[in-house]
Amino acid sequence: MIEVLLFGAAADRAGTRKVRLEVEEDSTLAEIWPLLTDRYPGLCPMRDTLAFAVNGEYARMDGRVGPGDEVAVLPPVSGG
Amino acid sequence: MIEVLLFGAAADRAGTRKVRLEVEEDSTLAEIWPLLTDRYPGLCPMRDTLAFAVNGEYARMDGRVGPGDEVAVLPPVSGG
Amino acid sequence: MFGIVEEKIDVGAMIGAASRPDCGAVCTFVGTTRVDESGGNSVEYLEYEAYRPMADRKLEEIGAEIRSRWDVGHVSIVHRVGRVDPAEASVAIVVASPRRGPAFEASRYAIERIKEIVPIWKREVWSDGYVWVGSQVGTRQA
Amino acid sequence: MFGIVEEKIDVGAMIGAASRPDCGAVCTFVGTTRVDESGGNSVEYLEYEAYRPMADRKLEEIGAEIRSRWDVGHVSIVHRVGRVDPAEASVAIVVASPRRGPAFEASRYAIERIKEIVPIWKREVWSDGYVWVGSQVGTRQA
Repeated sequence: MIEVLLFGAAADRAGTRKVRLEVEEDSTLAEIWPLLTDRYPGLCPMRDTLAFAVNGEYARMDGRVGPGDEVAVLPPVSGG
Repeated sequence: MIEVLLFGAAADRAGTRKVRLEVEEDSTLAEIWPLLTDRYPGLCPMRDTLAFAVNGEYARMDGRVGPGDEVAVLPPVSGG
Repeated sequence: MFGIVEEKIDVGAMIGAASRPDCGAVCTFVGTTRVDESGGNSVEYLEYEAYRPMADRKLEEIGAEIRSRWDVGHVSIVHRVGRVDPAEASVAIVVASPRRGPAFEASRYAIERIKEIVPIWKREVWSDGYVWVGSQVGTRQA
Repeated sequence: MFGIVEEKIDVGAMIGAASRPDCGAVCTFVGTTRVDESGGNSVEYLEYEAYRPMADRKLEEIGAEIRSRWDVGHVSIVHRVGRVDPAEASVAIVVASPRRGPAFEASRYAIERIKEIVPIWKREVWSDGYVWVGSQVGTRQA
């Protein structure tokens, strides 16, 4: 199990702020993305604008993710 | 009569902050300077660092000064 | 001091805490809610959310970047979340340095970096719906 | 608000007065007394004097220059005279603008202009005498 947190416009599009997903040991973010969009197709058009974090640090799509990790889906930041 | 105000290091060097001088109608600052340094020779070495104001506005050495005017002797400003 | 806060930001207190005898300059940047208008509608307030604790950590990282680049005596960065009404502060950056150049440069750097790397999002709540800034997703008709 | 004051500067109140719904950025510069040290001696305080009302008028002029160069919603500049102890503010500049660039640029401009055209002088009072900054005249042995 991993926990996926969604923020801002991504939470809006998914209609949720948190989802738990069953993933294999040693998955990648690239493999997790289709699991998310299967469940929340509204996220799909945002793909190119999103960044991701694993356990609180920015990660690339080939970044490793396994059970127990926290993944965050981050729309373009707009603080300030 | 004009009133000459001295500030900062110039007041220090002259040992006074205010002096009244008898001047002709239509004098210039250039003509007033020797009257000042005659009385306060300590000012003389500061000459090249000083600016002057007549009635509260910066003035050049050929600026006109006459009875009733206020002249200010301004060392390099150091606000901030 | 670095971090996300939920209450109003006390900028005067932050400047007081930054004032030190070894520094001659304090530069402060405050971002406030601006009321934009368009087509008869206007922004009523901004609503911010953050991914914590990553956001706190990224603010600290910006502080560390500043200390590595400039001679500064004090840096603090605070960002508010939740509803921020017009003219209220969403973010405050305070930098004290011995001389003024670094204080100006570092505070400008901090706000630019916040807009690049800190996981904080705002939506503009208008009289006719809201929009997530940067994503253009929301309930307003464009 | 522009002018010379004799009392402590309340920077928090100045920022509060600058915060407006049509502006999204407030940049504040505060100059403070820095304790320099040299040869076992140190600065105990600064003492400022000004030529009034010319100094007040020059501060207003700087405000007018800023309004003619940048899109700003608020500018205020206050300079204190008399004794200013370590870490206390001698000058505060607050600029609010719709966007952040002008607020930073204008507040930097203001402090540079103050140092060029406003008839204010400071002397550093050291443990072993004083010196007029800029003139190097005083009672300290160099």
